[in-house]
Amino acid sequence: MSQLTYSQVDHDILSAMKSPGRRYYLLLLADVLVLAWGIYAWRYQIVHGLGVSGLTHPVMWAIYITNFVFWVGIAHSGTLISAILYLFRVRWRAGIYRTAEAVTVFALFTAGLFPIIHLGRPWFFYWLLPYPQVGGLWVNFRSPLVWDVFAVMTYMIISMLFFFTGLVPDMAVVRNRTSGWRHKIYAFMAQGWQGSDRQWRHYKAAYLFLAALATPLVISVHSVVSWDFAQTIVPGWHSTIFAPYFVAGAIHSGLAMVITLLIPLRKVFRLDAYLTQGHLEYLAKLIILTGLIVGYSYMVETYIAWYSNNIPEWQHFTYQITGEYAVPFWIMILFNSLVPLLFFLKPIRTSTPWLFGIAILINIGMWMERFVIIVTSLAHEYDPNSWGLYFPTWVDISITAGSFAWFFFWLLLFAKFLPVVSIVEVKEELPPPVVTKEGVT
Amino acid sequence: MAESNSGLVGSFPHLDSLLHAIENLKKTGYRELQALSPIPHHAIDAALEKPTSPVRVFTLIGCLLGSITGFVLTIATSLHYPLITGGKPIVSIPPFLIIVFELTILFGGLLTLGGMLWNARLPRVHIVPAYNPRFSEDRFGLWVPCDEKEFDEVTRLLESAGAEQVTPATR
Amino acid sequence: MKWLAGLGLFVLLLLAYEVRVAVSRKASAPVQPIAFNHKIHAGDYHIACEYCHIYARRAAVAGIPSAQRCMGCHKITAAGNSEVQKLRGYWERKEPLQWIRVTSMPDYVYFEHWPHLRSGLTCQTCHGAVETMEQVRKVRTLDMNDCVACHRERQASIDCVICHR
Amino acid sequence: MELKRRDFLKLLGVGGATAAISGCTPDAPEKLIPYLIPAEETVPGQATWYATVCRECPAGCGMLVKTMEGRAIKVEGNPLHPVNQGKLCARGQASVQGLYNPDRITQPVKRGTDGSLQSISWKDAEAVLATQISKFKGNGNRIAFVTPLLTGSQDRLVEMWLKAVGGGPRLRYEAVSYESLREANRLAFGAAEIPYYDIERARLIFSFGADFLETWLSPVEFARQFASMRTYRDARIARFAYIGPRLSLTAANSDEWVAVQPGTEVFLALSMIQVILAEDLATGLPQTETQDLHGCVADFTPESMGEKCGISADKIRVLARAFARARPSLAIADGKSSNGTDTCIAINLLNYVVGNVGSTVRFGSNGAAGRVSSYEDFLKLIDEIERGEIAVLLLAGVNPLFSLPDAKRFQDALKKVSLIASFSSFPDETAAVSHLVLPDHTFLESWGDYEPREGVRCLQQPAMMPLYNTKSLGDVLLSVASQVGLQKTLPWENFYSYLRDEWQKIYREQKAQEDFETFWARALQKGGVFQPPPSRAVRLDTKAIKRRYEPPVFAGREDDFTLIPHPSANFYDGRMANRPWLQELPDALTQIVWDSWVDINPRDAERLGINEADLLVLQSPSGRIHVPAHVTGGVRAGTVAVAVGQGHTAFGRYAVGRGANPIPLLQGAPEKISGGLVWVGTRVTVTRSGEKFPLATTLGSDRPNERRIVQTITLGALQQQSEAKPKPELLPMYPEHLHPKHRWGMVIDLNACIGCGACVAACSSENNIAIVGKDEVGKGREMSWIRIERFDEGKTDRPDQHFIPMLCQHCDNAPCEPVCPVYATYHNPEGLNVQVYNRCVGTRYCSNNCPYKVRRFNWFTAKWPEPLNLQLNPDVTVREMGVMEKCSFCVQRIRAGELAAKEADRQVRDGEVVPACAQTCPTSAIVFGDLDDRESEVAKLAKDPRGYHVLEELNTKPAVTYLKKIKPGPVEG
Repeated sequence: MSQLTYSQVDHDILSAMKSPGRRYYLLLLADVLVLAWGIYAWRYQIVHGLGVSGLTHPVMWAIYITNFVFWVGIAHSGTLISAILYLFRVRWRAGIYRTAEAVTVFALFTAGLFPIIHLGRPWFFYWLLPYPQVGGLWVNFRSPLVWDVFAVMTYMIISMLFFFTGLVPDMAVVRNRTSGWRHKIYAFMAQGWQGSDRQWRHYKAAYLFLAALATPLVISVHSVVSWDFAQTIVPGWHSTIFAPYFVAGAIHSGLAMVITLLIPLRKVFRLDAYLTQGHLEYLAKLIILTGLIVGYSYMVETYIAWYSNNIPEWQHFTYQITGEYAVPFWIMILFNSLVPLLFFLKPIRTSTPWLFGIAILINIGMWMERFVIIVTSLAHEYDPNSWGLYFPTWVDISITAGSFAWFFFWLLLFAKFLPVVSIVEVKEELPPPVVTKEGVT
Repeated sequence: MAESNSGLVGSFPHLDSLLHAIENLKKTGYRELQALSPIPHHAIDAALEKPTSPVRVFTLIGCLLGSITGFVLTIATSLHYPLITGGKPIVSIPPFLIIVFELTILFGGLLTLGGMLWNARLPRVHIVPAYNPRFSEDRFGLWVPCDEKEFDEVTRLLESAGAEQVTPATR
Repeated sequence: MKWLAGLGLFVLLLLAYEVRVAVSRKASAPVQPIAFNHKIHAGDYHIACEYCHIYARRAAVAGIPSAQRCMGCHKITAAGNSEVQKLRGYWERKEPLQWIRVTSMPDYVYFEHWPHLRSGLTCQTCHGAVETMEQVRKVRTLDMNDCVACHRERQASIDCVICHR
Repeated sequence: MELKRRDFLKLLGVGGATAAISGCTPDAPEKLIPYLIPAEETVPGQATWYATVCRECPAGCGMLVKTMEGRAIKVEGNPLHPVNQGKLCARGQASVQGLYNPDRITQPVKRGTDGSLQSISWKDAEAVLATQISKFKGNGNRIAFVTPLLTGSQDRLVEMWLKAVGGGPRLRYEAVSYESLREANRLAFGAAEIPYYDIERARLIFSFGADFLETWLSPVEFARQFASMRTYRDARIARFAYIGPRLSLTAANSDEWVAVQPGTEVFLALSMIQVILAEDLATGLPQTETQDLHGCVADFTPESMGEKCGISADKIRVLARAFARARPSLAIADGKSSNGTDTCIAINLLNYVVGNVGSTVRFGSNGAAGRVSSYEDFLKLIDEIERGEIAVLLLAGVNPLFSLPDAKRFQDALKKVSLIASFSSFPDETAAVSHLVLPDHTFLESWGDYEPREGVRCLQQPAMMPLYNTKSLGDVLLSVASQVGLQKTLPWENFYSYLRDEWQKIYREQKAQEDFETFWARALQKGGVFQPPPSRAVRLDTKAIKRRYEPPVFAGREDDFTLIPHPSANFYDGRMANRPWLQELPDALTQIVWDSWVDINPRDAERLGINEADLLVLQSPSGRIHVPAHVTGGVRAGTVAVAVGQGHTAFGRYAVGRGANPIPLLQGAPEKISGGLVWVGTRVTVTRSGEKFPLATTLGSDRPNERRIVQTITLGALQQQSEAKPKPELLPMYPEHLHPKHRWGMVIDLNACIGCGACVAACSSENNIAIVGKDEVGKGREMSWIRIERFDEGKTDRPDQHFIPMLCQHCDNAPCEPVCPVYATYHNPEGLNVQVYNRCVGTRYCSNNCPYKVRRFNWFTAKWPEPLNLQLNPDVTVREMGVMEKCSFCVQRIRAGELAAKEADRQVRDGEVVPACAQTCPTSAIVFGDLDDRESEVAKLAKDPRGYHVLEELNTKPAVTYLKKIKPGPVEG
């Protein structure tokens, strides 16, 4: 990036925010239509009852919770890249962290809906919040679902803090380049930023500490989510490895999602200079790591199921690999732990089509992983007499589709209204302009 | 600190010339300097010899507050309406620790932000006239508070350091 | 910032809602089909509550007196009174009276009068000094806060299943 | 109590009556509507009980009806009644759904000339009948009267009336009847009656196709006796073998199922007798008789008979010796094949030679079932109708158009009748062809009496005001009689006064000290007048024994399948098919609901390429039906079985168009000797229709999968371990929590449980369990709080069925509780696992974490079509859409018991609080009580050496202890 100048950076990145063309609007329209359909399906479910979904006894949780876990997982990579890599002073992070963080925030918007969608009486969802309720009864702090409420809420708030804080100096840049109502908006978001040394000093401090807080948080959130399952006695759920297993899986899927989004982004907005092939390669390498961890977790699960000599556990495992849901299971094994190993080959991890394709597969695989964990375990629990199967109905599917539309709705707005690459941090990576040869140290 | 309202703003295309200017001005006894830059740079902080930010204290307080709230909330509410679930004790610390942890992070984050806003005097409604939009792009600014009779000297110092333009401005 | 405001707003709405419920539980005195005056009956003439609300001491519900019981006295007593005329009208038409409920519990609360009376509470504890009311009104919210507070105070059970089945 | 039902219901605010739980939003002002005139015996919110007798089948069980604010909401067995001693079967429990059936005929209707039905007033309806009667009065038996089995006053009234109007013939029609049994008794012992079978005393029972735990004669009584016979006393347990081609629920409860060729039971019995006599094991027979008998059974050697029946000769010997040695033993048969009477005679002989007659088989009690008119008589009636001799046909609560094999012929014949009057309460097939329908009350609304056997006179009193504009049969007959000028002979102005006069007689013969009114009041309270069954000695008529014992004959092609139609445990002869509870009560052996199916042996299925739920065509010489296949080893190869009861073309929304009725397949000729219907005498061709027919079942897998949900113990092992060996004490995970007042708990004896499902029906009735219908059950969304699980430990062709009632275990360490985010479920101080519906937000997390899978979720808002909603129990919340529900140990009853105790300021007595399931369990397999009370029965039983907890290894510490099922193994000689 050394050939770039500060003003060049401004120009390149801001040009992505020029008023959009027809293709963009068509895309947005299509997205909104799907979203509307999803909302209709949800309304239908609220009016007629959860019975319209495929949920049943004994499979009381299915793809709503799958989606919840999936989206929370997606969120994780954002924080990983923006916070953890920041603490490690990883220089290549500058180009991609803004997008990754946006993904985090929007993924959480989406994830946050599902616990409400899957409630039998969604109009009482606020009973899960800690506030003094009539009768002096509070929430049950021993329930993993309450841990979820706290973890996800905290995670959402902190990520947004982090996201908007990171935006402020960039907003100042945009503010100075725009006029009219746009100027007003960006001026508001810039919060009167003027880049004085004092502002910078406190800003950097705050940013550092937010990163330091976000790092343990992100680990905790998916651990808590995993405990929704691990804390139960359900064969296939009750497992000590779940926390690390889920965190790795989360980052695995998150990275895949980031790649899936970055590739079109840099193409459309011509940001090759900022989101280089190198960046994607780094991500691919990370995916190798997480893929290996996930694969290892699968193996441990299997081993424990056998070694524990616990009949329900073992029967559950054999059911997984042979039963009605064997296809999702094998998809999950293949896409999550085997396919990513292709990234060991440099030609593959450096070719955009391969990257894109494999990233998509991992997304599918990770969704299937959650589906398999949730549904197969519930379908074959302790009492053979009440074993049962789950098949999604149009409602489940519409709502799921709607949730994706909801996520991309926000993402589309983000791509147009905010700088998809952090201007300031890119500049920071450039050598500052100097007269003297030796520069400034 | 009693800041006088009149002063000069020098605009530098290069970082090192800004740093020279700061050096020279400090030598001649101008201490109340303020740099305006598109990026943060440790060299600037070093030159201006500003103390480290107190935001960390806010973070610490926030975290402590969070943990205390967590403990009080979980334990007090459980005791208020004691209901046995799953044979577990009414006050079961291990699960409560999760709440404590999350609240620690949450409050920590919120106060960190608060600390930043407070110390950086943000959000502010109007921007100082001294501010030049290019300071957000590729120019480094240095604001020197001084009264008319000092203008010439300051201007000379700035330009000698390499300021491409020097304009009078009020804060 | 924005979202903070949003969250705050939401919490406010919640509390507002809870308050609204509490308030609406404390309904004002409704107008009854017959302006029955408790002050005269229970107050001036000292007729015991359970003379008319006959089931209070032995059943879940206190019971609203049957038209027959009213007529028991009012065949003669105050027969001229306009309200009593109304009553007679109902009685002769064999048309059941339709009183407006003043004190009510949600459907999912199983309140039983008699255990409360046996444990030494008076009607007034919950219904207020009805013998002084010309028109009966609700004096307590009788929401869960109210019930639980009293139960705690008297070391009565606060086990959920006592009221919710 | 001259009060309209309306006034009854004009109730002062009965808080929570049929309350639906809702959010805490304040509602529009409610109205409080007091009585105009208060009803003496009702205190709002408190139940009033009326004793009556169950009339859903001829068994005549005593019944107590719980009414609240004038609505009958629940029925329970009458503890004082000698037949059922406080217990009821699922069908009895469902009688309230007959009363509140949404499809009842609400008033008299007349069929116009165009065939359309017009509602008319009672006056007109009776006028129509009266004119016809007076028209044909007296001129030679032009008026035929068909009633179900009536006894006592009702029966006499019908007789008198018919005689008065000079009518006839009169039939007591029951689809399920016992002609062969009665006839065999007449031939063998000169006693044409149904004797009293003392199952309780028998040490060994052979049932030759008699399903006495489901439908045979008096199932509730027999179930109770069976359980007490099977109890493990002084290291012994009585044995039971079932002989017949089909594994019925009764057979599933046997030690051994001997699957003989259909219709060959007679030869098995005879060869057993041969063995007994040959080996000189007979008891109490005069020498001459022995030789005599031996002479006539000499050539029925086990060898020759063995392969006729399809079992080995040794087996026969073993059975014979066992039967002779176990004293007393008991053999029973239902004789439903073409040689039914022969079979029953052989059984009589078998009982006779080992001296059971007079001990476990006692004559003299003259069971009511013996008074049923024979199937042949009905055929005679049809002939008369066809000959145009019958002008007026009165049908009271019978449905021959459903239960006759050749219903078509009957229906055609009916065209010759000028007036067909039906007294049916429901729009059944027969009512659909009647010219005039005069709807009768259901038995819960009307006066009457019933005498299941001599000495047991039950009074039937109305538990509530008639729901609709109906009128009891007796009243109609009397008023018609007066209209046709018979006041002299039938002077009573209504049935009630007639009934009292009749009971005056009983009063006199009782020679009681008290006056009649007191006697009457006591009879009403107790539910009747009960005396021990009289016993009469009988002598064997040896002539009768010297006879040719016919082999069974079958209509249809030789190589076809023998059809075994059998009355269903849920629907009896089909009269119960309009009760949603019974439709949704899973069949005990298949867990199939809302349908009928055909049982076919795996080997046959394989041969014909038939898979589960293939829609099959059953073709017999006389008819064909389409019915889905259920592949099971529960039928002998070469036979197929279909339950009777479904396949109605009219009978209300719950019955119409469900499943198929096998009766039309029967060839319909009466049995030669007894004139009874030959049930097992038709062969059918089985072919695949090519379609699939989805059957809804509540069953996931009936394979134990090593989960050891049901645990059994062999007799040997049980004899070894005298008392429970102390369980290794696990280190407590958490500090023990105490139960200051009570610790409610339950013990379920799997050795007593016969899997009948009465508990399930009772629970539905008590706890307002919603009915969800076939499709939802198919998805696994049934709502029942207690279910009978069936595990099959046998090989596929030799099932070994075990039953276990599964309900909320109210665990001390309940996994469902800590996962609930809002405390909607928790462990209360009395050991209950409480579910607070109005707090539940519906995360369904608790259900996921419940290893017993006993939590049920309200996927939709439940609906109760009018007037079924009147049955709802006001003491139990009606759950809203989106909340979880489950067994509460009938917490409403616990609360009532505790408050009662508190009022009397004493402790709750053991047995004072009884949940609905335990209350009705015919075998008393379920015992409930306070585990903390050392003296309580439940506490004692919980320490039984057979005791175990389901999924103990999960350390959930359930409050429900199961007692292992005892497996004595096959019958030994």
